[in-house]
Amino acid sequence: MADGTTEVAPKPTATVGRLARFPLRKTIQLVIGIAVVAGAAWGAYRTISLGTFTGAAWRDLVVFGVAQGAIYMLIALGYSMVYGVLRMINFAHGEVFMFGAFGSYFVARVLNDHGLINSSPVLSIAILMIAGMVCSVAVAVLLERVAYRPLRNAPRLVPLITAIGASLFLQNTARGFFGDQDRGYPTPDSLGGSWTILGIPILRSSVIVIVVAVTMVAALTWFVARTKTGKSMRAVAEDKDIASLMGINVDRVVVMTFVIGGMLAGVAAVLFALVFGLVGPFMGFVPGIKAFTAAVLGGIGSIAGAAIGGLILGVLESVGPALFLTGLKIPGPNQLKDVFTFTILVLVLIFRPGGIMGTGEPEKV
Amino acid sequence: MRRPSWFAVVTVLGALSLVAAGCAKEEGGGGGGGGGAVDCNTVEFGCVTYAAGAPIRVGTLLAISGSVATLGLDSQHGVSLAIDYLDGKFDGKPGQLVGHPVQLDNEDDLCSKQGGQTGGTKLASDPTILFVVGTSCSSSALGVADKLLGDKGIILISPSNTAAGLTAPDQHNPFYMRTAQNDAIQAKVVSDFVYTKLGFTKAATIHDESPYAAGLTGGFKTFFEQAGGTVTDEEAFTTIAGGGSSDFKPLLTSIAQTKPQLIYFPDFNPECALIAKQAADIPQLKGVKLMGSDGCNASTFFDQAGAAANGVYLSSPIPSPGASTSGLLDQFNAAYKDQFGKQTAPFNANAFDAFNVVAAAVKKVAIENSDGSVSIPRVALKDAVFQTKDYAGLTGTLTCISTGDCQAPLAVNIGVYLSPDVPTNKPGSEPIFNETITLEDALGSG
Amino acid sequence: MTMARSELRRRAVRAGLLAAVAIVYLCLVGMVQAFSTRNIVGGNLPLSRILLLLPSAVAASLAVRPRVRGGVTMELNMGEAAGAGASIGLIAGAAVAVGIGIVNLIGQEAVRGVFNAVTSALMLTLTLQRSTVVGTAILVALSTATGALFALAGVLAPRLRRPIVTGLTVVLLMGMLQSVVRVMLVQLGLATQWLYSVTFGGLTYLGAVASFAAGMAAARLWALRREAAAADAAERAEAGGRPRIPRAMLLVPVGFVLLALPALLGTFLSAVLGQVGIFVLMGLGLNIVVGYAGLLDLGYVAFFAVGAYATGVLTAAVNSGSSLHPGLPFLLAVPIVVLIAVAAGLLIGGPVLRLRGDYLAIVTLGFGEIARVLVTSDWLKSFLGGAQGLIAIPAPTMSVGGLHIDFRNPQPFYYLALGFCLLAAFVSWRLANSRVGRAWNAMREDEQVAEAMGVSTVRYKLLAFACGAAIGSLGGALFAVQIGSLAPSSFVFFISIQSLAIIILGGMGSIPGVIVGALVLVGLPGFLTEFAEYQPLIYGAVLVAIMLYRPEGLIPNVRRTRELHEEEVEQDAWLEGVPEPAPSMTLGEAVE
Amino acid sequence: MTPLLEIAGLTKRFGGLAALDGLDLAVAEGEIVSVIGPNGAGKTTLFNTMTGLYGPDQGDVRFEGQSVVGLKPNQITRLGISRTFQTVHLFPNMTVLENAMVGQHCRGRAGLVSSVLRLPAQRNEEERIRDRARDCLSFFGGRLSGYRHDQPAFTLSYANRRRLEISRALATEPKLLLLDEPTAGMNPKETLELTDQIWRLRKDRGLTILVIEHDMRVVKGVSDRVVALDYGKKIAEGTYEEVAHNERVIEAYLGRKAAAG
Repeated sequence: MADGTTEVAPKPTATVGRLARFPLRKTIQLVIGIAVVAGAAWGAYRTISLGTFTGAAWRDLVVFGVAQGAIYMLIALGYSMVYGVLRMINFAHGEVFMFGAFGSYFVARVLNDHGLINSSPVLSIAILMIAGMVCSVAVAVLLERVAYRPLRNAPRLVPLITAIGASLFLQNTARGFFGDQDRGYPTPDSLGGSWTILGIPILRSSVIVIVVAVTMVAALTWFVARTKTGKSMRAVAEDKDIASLMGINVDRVVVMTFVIGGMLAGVAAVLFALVFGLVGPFMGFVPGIKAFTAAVLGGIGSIAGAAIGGLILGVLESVGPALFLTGLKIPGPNQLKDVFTFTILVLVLIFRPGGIMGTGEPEKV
Repeated sequence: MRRPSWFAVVTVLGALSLVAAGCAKEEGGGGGGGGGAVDCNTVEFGCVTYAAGAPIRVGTLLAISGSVATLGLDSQHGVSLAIDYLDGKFDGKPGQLVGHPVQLDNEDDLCSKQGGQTGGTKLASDPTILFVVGTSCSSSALGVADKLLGDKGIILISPSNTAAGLTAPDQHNPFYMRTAQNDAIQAKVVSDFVYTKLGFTKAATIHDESPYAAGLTGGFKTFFEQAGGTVTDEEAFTTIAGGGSSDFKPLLTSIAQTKPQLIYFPDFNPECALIAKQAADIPQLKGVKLMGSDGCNASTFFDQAGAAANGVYLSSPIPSPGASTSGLLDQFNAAYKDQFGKQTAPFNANAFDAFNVVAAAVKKVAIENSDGSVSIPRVALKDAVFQTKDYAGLTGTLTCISTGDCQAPLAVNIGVYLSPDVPTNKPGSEPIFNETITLEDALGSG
Repeated sequence: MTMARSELRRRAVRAGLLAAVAIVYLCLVGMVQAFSTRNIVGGNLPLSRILLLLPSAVAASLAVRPRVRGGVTMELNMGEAAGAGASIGLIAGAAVAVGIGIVNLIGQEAVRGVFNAVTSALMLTLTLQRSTVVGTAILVALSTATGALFALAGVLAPRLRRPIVTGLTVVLLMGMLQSVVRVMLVQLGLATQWLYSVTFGGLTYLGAVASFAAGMAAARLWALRREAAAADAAERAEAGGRPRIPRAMLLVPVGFVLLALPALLGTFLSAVLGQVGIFVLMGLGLNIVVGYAGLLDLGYVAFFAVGAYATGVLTAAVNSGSSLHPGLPFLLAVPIVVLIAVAAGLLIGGPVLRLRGDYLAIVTLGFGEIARVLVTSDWLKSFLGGAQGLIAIPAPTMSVGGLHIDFRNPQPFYYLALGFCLLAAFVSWRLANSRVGRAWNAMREDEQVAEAMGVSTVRYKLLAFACGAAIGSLGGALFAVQIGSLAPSSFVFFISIQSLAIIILGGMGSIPGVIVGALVLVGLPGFLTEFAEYQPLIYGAVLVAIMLYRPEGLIPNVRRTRELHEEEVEQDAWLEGVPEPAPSMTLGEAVE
Repeated sequence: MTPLLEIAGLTKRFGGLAALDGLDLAVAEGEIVSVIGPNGAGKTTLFNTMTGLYGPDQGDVRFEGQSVVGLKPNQITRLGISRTFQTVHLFPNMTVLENAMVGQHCRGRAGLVSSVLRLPAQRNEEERIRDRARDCLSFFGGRLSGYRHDQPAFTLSYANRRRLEISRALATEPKLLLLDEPTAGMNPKETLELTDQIWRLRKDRGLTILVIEHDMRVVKGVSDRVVALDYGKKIAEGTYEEVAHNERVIEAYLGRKAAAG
């Protein structure tokens, strides 16, 4: 090789600027974090010193929040499981929830016509749960088969955008099918009123929601840890290719994941409908987004994370506006509760990018 | 074959348009005519001229799709019945106006600014549109459709806009008018009811971020505080369809801390029903009365709220009592049921009146030309509508005032519903309170 | 080679069933009935009937397309095609017939308790306004015939098929756009009665024939032009020269058409184009964030809101619902609006620098919601108008030689929007082909490696957010100008989705794609207002369909296409056995 | 004279595991140093820590006398340290030329405004970036030149991807080049070729090179000096012969194998 064919580029002697080492990003984020926390603390201090809220009121707010959070928790588990296995956000999970509610609604109407809802509430709730689960599972599996499976190896944005499209499509399909007016969901009269537990009066519907949600989380934890299907799910979550080399049928595991996510969504849908007495085509969107936020907040892919994220979100939405804003004399504090939802999300992700229960390690090169 | 393309396409298009132009000049055009006092060629905004036998074109700009379709379609049916009644009878066959059939061009206001803009532009761009009945939602009209159409001299008359701002003197567009009642009246009556009849001095309000609800709670606050009451808490929420939550318990608990005697929530369903239901679950709200408005007052409220609807006060503006004695209202209701089924919103009669008020004015100013065509000067038509006085409409005796409110003195009923199962307490039953006032009365005191 | 009979049967049944599902879906979702009043041609062909036959037609013509199996092309002859098409149409028609039967068996009321759209009006539409039995029979027969006809068309040679398809499409479009075209012709002072029927609203038979002929002629001319262009290109390739007409010259006629449009189209179409312009800006801005830098932003509506509200507040001269009304002139306000938007972009970008993909999506979605909540809130009511919004936003005006131009009027507004769009497109294009664009690209492909190669990801992410915010805020500013008053309900999540759908349909990273996407997704619904109700449904379907069948979009960006078909290209390359070039150095040199 | 690179007491822990444990290393200008060691010895962690991907827990990395600890990867690249990756990391959908042009990024200045306005300075710079990128690609002769410039990177063969990665690193105009297993996955012929090219990198371009390598023939062929790591510690240093016969090194390799077996 002849010399001089390649001209040796002059080597610039770059030097490190004075501010080069200044951790700009961390500083910005720290400042934001401190500002938000300080603002919240100041608001809380003012609210408490105003003293408009009684202790009973705070207690009630927390209980309402926990009940709402339990529903978020159930939906969030569906997001989390799919994410864990496929690394994709099933944006349409809220619609899976909505179809579950409609499925059970039509059954509930029949039961109500025969007076069963009030004469044997436990049996009818069980039937409704099954109906809700069947419907949600059917939609979830169909969704996976038609919209997601062909895209399993596509770049990550592709299935996410598909999921957003599917969400919009399903939502408006339900609107076309069932009309856009919300429909009243028949609820057993015995579900009204409250029980006193440990000296605290708690709405019966709230108690049922919390109990069912905790049971489902426990069952799911057991399922994933102990059963064969659960173990293969974890294997697929670790590495799809290796799992399939190990003789695991990846397609089957993915379908199972959607089935379980759908079942949880179906249960959540029936609980939601029983608590609020309404079903409608847009009912899935907001709980879906909130549950999705809860899942990310807790650490997506983790069962405990979804549970914790759901609870935090529920309580924050319930208590937050009253606690942080009343004292600052901000009008219409409850209007601003979504600001809390997403602010806490940003804060958590700044300091723990993997969510509360997630791992914060950067990806390895 | 080098470059046939562009030239050929352009040539073909040019030829086509020439053909079209050759066929032109059959309709539209100047119209020439214009006898009498008005010269169509010089008067501002000119005249609309319809050839002999050609239909008079009327636009509607109503919310005919989506979740608010019930509101817009209901008004559209009211307009259709008005056309039916042009011949003096409800027989399902359209009548004629000044010797011409009437053709409707139905546009959708989408209950939004964008819808008002698109639909308004479309109607404003059609020089053969005589006037427009619309919009359904105040936000579609305010500063959007009223201006777009007004700039072309086209009347926009609304059957269901209730926002006070539309006819506020500094915002009113000269070609805008409405037959729906101004929210100021309802807010005033509700305030009178709460303060005088119930004797309450502390109330809280909740609005749903819609201009309608925010207008009513704002108006209520003004009137109630003038009377000497206190608004203890003003809350708001995002509707479920708009991305809000179904859980109102935290919000209601917050309100309970300010110890109101009544909560006023002039919103829509399902939120009204949810608020009524969940308020029953809050122990600290025991004894606190609930009050909704005509937005809540629909059959869905009773379906969804169930037993929780018991004891909720609901206001409902109705046509003034004198109107129904003519028997026309009964005929109208029968025809509506016959042709379109159940009435889905309370504004069909207002739509009927809206069309008729303008139609009556058309009869006054239309110029019959010698060739059988008819010319209608736009400004004269507007002026004629504003001169409407004591017109016997379905909703009462209408008088138009200079800011565009063409309304009868309005009665607002306030009913309380003890149980959804008791038929006498269904909406439309005997009110426990009613007050009839005019807009001037309401505004004069406010 | 012809196809095995069993395979043909399988394919026909499959296509028929798919068509059946599509028809039943369209009926139940309410679309068929919603379009029953729009007559396309005469009084007997409303859009609803076309919609009923469309799935069979599409399924039939697609099912008979030649297929390549194992390197052998399998074609159908005319008879087979007609048979297959007829069975597809029959299956689809039979499905509707079964549906009608079920409804009659159970009772309409009961079915309507579940499916809202099953009304007596729908049943009448399905049975073609006749008695149940006769109507159903006619429908099935029509469906079968349609299937057969379109299957025949499917096996025609392309040079015959294309003009026919184009002609039919033109008739359909002219019929669907009846009110728009009519108004346009009236404004130009042209006659319309020969084209559109006064009684039915749709095309007259003469009009239909003329439209069909025009469509055929256009298709033929286009084909001729293509051939000429191909011949030209071949010639050029032989000569090795440059194109005879420089590309830049092509811009002249395009520019001329763009300038002439408002005068040709009239006010309403100009207004729709103005709206398209607003969304072209939104698309271009989001394209920088998503298409170039790969940061999925689901809260893009935030910048739209910032642009609109900032413009509204800054330009208002009287109390507009905001206590601030400085009354700045529009041109002075725009730079301030852009600066505010850039600040907002940095504010949103700052905290999310470390987040990737899905996490970024949810956080930005949250920011979009926060923007909506804040503009609606009673808290900021005195500045932003709260639920009542802002009103009385003045339109920018200009006086040229005594001529007073009000930019809220659709035609002047079109030029304003056009100017903004050209500016944004120019900036996007220049950025894409520069050091900045390369850095974004590298970052999108592999963030860590890009950083290791000297790209400051912090800086370029913030830059992407800032550029996206600036362009999006221009869209918002135009929106404020066009509408003249703002309501918070205009700033919802759907706007973000709309912008995303535009760049997905057009092709991520592609500037012409954004324009086409906006024309299709914003322009068409603007013309067809009764579609408004189904707009979200159609958007959803478009997003899914594009991602499944053509992820690179209609007008793809080259690099994106590679990304999405990486696997296939790799396989192709392997199949073709691309040879490695011989090493440039002999083995001897390399050995010590 | 201070060495070009000076590493003192470098420690990096992941959880309880020390991937680097008080490592000291100095590289003089113009040297080619190989880093060897069994899997998990901390070789790649060393590279990642040097290039700013990880912050060290203790110790210092000095380049040309100034510390690079706390700098971000892009800043370190600008100072003149560039690298390749153990598993190839190209920008697969960008063309070969574009890949190399990204390497030139840190030597340019054109920003938003000049890019949009396409000012003369920016045009010259673009021209320069293109020329230098071409020049770097031509280092491998015809393999990455000509029609290959416009091919997307993912169409390249495995060996060519490795070569492109080296070209891209060269395009950043480094003084110190870090090569992480450059011959992994190459056939013997290609390996030989690359060995020669590593020599040429120093000869033609005056680079200082730190290379992680498993193939002992390559290590023998290129190294002025060899450093052996185990458990994040330096266990031997010297010429190839010295290190290859060092008992601790042999034990480290064999011991692992025995344990694994």
